[in-house]
Amino acid sequence: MTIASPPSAVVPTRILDRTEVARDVILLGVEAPELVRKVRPGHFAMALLPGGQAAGVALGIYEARGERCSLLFFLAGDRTRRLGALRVGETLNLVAPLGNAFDCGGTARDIAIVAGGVGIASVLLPAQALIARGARVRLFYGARTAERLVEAERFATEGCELQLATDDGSRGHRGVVTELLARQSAPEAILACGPTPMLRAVSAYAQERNIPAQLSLEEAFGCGVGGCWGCVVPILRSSAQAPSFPPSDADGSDVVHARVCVEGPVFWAHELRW
Amino acid sequence: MTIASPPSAVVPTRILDRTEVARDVILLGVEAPELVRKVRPGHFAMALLPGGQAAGVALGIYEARGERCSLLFFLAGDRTRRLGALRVGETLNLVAPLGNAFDCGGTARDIAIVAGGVGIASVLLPAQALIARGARVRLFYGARTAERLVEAERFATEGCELQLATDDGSRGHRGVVTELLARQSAPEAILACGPTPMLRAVSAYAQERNIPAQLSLEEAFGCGVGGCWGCVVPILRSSAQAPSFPPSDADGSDVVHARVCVEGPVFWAHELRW
Amino acid sequence: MVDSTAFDVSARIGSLVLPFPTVGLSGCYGSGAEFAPYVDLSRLGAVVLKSVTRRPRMGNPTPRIVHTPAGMLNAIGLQNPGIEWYLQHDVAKFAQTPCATIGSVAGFSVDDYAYVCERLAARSEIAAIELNISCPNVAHEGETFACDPDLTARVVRAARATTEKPLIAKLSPNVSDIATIARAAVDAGTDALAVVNTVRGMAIDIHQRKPRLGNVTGGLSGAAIRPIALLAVYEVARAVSVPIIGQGGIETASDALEFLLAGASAVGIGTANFADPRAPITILDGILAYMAQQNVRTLRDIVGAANTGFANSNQIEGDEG
Amino acid sequence: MVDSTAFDVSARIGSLVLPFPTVGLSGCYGSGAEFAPYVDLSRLGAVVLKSVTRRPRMGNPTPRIVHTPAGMLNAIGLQNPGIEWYLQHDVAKFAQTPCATIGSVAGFSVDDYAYVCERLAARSEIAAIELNISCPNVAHEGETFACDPDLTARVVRAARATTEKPLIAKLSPNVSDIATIARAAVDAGTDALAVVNTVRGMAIDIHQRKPRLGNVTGGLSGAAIRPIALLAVYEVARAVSVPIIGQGGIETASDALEFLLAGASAVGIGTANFADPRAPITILDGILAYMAQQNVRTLRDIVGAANTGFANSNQIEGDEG
Ligand SMILES: Cc1cc2nc3c(=O)[nH]c(=O)nc-3n(C[C@H](O)[C@H](O)[C@H](O)COP(=O)(O)OP(=O)(O)OC[C@H]3O[C@@H](n4cnc5c(N)ncnc54)[C@H](O)[C@@H]3O)c2cc1C
Ligand SMILES: Cc1cc2nc3c(=O)[nH]c(=O)nc-3n(C[C@H](O)[C@H](O)[C@H](O)COP(=O)(O)OP(=O)(O)OC[C@H]3O[C@@H](n4cnc5c(N)ncnc54)[C@H](O)[C@@H]3O)c2cc1C
Ligand SMILES: Cc1cc2nc3c(=O)[nH]c(=O)nc-3n(C[C@H](O)[C@H](O)[C@H](O)COP(=O)(O)O)c2cc1C
Ligand SMILES: Cc1cc2nc3c(=O)[nH]c(=O)nc-3n(C[C@H](O)[C@H](O)[C@H](O)COP(=O)(O)O)c2cc1C
Ligand code: FES
Ligand code: FES
Repeated sequence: MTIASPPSAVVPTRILDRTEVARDVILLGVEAPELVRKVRPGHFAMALLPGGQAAGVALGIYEARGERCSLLFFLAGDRTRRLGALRVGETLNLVAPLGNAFDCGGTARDIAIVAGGVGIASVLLPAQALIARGARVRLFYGARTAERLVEAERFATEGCELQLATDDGSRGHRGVVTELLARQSAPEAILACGPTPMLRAVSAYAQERNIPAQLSLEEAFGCGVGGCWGCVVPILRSSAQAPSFPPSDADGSDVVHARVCVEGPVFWAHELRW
Repeated sequence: MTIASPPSAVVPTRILDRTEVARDVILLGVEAPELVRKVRPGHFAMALLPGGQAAGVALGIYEARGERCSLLFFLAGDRTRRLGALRVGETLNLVAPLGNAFDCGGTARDIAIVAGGVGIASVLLPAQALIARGARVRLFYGARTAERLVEAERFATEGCELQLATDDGSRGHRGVVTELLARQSAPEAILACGPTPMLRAVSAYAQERNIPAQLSLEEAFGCGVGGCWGCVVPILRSSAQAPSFPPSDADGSDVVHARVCVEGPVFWAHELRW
Repeated sequence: MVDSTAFDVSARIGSLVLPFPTVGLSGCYGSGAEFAPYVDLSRLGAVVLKSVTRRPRMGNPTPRIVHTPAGMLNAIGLQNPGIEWYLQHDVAKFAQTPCATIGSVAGFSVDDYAYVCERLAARSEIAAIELNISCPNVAHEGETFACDPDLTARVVRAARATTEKPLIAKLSPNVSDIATIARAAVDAGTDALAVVNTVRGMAIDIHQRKPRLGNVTGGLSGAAIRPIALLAVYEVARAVSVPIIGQGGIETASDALEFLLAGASAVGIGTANFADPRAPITILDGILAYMAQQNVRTLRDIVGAANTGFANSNQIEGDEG
Repeated sequence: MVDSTAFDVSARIGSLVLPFPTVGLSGCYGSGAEFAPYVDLSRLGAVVLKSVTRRPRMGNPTPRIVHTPAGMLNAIGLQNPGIEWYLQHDVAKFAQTPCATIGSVAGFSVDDYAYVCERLAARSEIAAIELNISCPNVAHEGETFACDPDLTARVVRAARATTEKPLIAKLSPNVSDIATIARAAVDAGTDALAVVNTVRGMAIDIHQRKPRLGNVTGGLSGAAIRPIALLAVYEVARAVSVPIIGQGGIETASDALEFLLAGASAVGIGTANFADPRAPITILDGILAYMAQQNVRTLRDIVGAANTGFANSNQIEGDEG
């Protein structure tokens, strides 16, 4: 999170491949060589809809290698459905890279990545970076059902140890993924991305044990570039991510609303005040 | 126009073929065997948009043979663009057949069909019917440019004599198609479909010469099935197409507003009061 | 599809009980018969008929319809044959409609409303009367009845005096404080409220440099106005306790449920019929599926369930920005 | 692309001349700098800054944004550091912005507006002041300033007394008669009008059975409201003769031209930046292309060209149905 985003741009990309990796989950590969060079693990893109009339969609950058970046997304509503209707050969404009990145440096050698649902899309690049520098990476990955545990094998191929959980027990542990985390040996550091309740549980686990944890947050976005203040999260005023924030209105409170799209999406768990 | 529409239905069709016959002009073939049996020359369909959130689009039924109907349309605005994005194999729901049809019977043997722009989509079926009963059919067809004179050859193949006009003179007569009509021997009957100014000119021409003329009108539609009164045209109260119309509010006026989608789209020129 | 007999989806509008909560809307649904080829009308709660006025009206010049992003503008101009012709030629046919037919009355003076309402309500084919008060009062500089609490009250009182049949006052969204208008209508004796009519709007043809509607201005309907209509229902439901027919951009069961949860007892479907004439049935089936999934047996039990007050004190500090 | 030097597309807002008619809107465009990677800000007429209040505000709880058909709801709650911090830490940076920066002032009393306006207008980095009057008046049962002609006039008069800089009063569409509010603002001394702010609305989560916005209600923006905003501009342009910054759902050059033809001198682009941050430039280029094609050399010549009066006498007979 000390790693600031390099200047972003509107990047016109050509769709190279499109796979429905599970029902209502689309993997879209796009040609974007310049973006590959700029992107760091944890960055996201605003995917602009062809035809406009709706805000762009915030999506983690899933893969980035050679000429190709990819996006992995769930058909959640109208806008993701419109993105999902794109075909190979068509153009997709991305505003990218955006946000701060996970800090994948340091000396921790035993790292847990915790992912829930669509959060999986933001943790492949950090997993690759950590493995590349020789760390042991355990992926704690939870979803509603086995079918929704998309791309789990991909993470195994990359060298992650898989710890899976499903709400219905159709694969791995039956229950939430943080239960699985709590049962095992504590990692030296945590990276997490997923729904807010999961992130809160990860945060509590990490802070009880004094484990540094980086959380990539999700909020409803307007602009995605810092212009609308639609995407905020309460954090400690004195934190590194709110370097020049004004005093808040609540008397004596040291909590401020920082933007997930600019000050985040990656935050240190101990600096959040949510 | 004495030919009433057989009961229409919501017809789910599968797209068989899709051709961009000219820039921004799409020909969409759909599988609809029942519809082929019901459709009469001049009928139209309301094409429902996948995903909704906008009214269906009124489109003439261009071809109808065997298992296949087709629609020929211009990408005019948002809704036609959404229809144009459909692919082979996808489903398109049509509310059809709708409206009254051209009267292609009678004894007239020399018939002029006048078409302008998208109007061409509604006159292939009548041309075929007239030729099948042995009439000579001259197609007077006007468009902005040569490129926009779509499907002209198709009409020649069907046995029509072509009389073409373009605004810029890039093909055929330079000027409007009704100039061409006025220059030639008068037909015994006229069928016409196209923009309102063209239809007015056809109407004037026909009435001066006492030639029976059937005009298929275009209006902005809401429902397409008679429920909203969005699509009206002023006609003579006593006309056959307004059999049980109430008196109008203008004192002594015998003009009433009839619905293009139900009382039309085909009207006798001499009954219109526009 | 869910077995509908296991669920009570009825809605009460004054003394009128609708077996289903879905209503075809005035001006969008003809007399219902126009849509009979596509939907089983007996699975609708009611059809609200096109508004009728004292005298015949030719309505506005065309274009009367303009399509806009996620919606449309209309300016029909209340084309209708006038109440006399209507009573003589049209009303008897409504006896055949396999669901309740609700009359809609429009006017340009308080007296207009009372006159047409009395004549129409006298007919047995008409189950209830809706007052379309989004019309200008010619005696009052053309001020719209529905934009003024006092004018609204006067129309409702005058109509109320003519009939015991259920009365539905149809409110306009073109106001700053719809709750005040709703209270005025209820105090004046309406049995129910229709919330809301179209939002005023226009479109311009940039090539011809003139308004695209023959009438210049029109009413915006469809999904575009759904958030506006939903808030209107939410606010009216907090202000009064008569049944509300929520409407404005409802296209899917999920949309309909938003209105029911906001406090509507029934939902109206207008423009969505133009996108798909099967909409009222798809919506009903979707409501039943939701009830089955959420284990709700009686639709009334969830009416207003999301209307539990404003979340925090910031409410007073405005909505925008 | 058209050679822009051959065309005069400037717009005058009081004494301020904008070289281009396109403006980044308050609350949507940060300080402009956020969009500098995507657009050449020197080709914008101005940026209207996020509204600032007397005291710091944390704003509303999340979610603050909900996407709706062809639009979005927002309920930011005017998060801002308060005027003191703003003057000390933020304003100096605006000197770097390669286009005019217009301050935006919000408040909850007439005195708030006067105080903040005076302090902000004193700064040379601020070219003009917009008054965001879509806020509730705490001394008046929370009535929105912009929904009442008298409250509007009082805010404008108080602000006017503090500065000679161009004043822009920003009107709300949540009224029955926007022309009356516009007249009140002009009579009280505003130099220009911003027409319009967001339309009030809400959305409900049917699974959680609660409002989707943290603040319950929010402001609807985007293409969905364009027909509503366009009519507001049309009506205001008929009522007053000060310049209008038209806004509400403008996404393309064609949309912008509709507003100019309706009577706006300049156009604001808010939500469209979220769909494509290049929007202001695409729109400007499209306006230039239209001028070239239509042989219009001076944009002012077509301002209001489609606003030539109501087409027919039916106008008085209402818009809906
Ligand atoms: C930094 C960041 C990175 C992200 N990365 C990814 C990613 O890599 N992959 C991914 O799939 N997503 C990702 N997301 C989430 C993604 O941006 C959202 O899911 C997306 O905005 C959905 O847009 P939509 O228009 O399709 O759905 P929306 O219409 O905006 O709906 C979003 C959610 O609201 C719910 N909803 C919609 N309508 C209603 C209603 N009427 N009532 C109740 N609930 C409703 C939907 O079910 C859905 O859960 C990311 C978000 C952020 C902030
Ligand atoms: C009975 C009948 C049969 C028809 N048959 C056919 C057919 O076979 N083929 C066919 O192609 N069409 C046909 N039409 C016409 C077709 O229905 C319309 O073109 C269609 O509704 C266009 O829908 P749209 O949403 O794509 O365009 P819309 O957005 O509705 O636009 C329609 C027209 O308005 C113009 N327009 C849109 N926005 C603006 C704006 N902001 N300012 C100025 N002008 C604007 C467009 O340029 C276009 O000319 C038929 C119409 C009728 C009534
Ligand atoms: C996220 C968001 C925040 C806004 N904040 C403000 C604000 O602080 N002050 C203000 O006057 N208007 C604010 N607005 C209103 C816009 O400036 C603009 O008037 C409105 O959104 C209509 O234009 P549009 O449809 O182009 O966005 C905001 C709008 C949005 C979408
Ligand atoms: C074409 C059209 C005609 C309408 N005519 C009437 C009318 O005569 N009387 C009336 O009360 N409302 C009329 N309305 C308003 C609708 O009944 C309804 O309240 C409004 O359109 C909102 O619902 P919707 O978005 O589902 O269409 C009309 C609406 C449309 C689109
Ligand atoms: S989404 Fe606009 S500031 Fe973050
Ligand atoms: S389009 Fe609705 S009546 Fe013709």
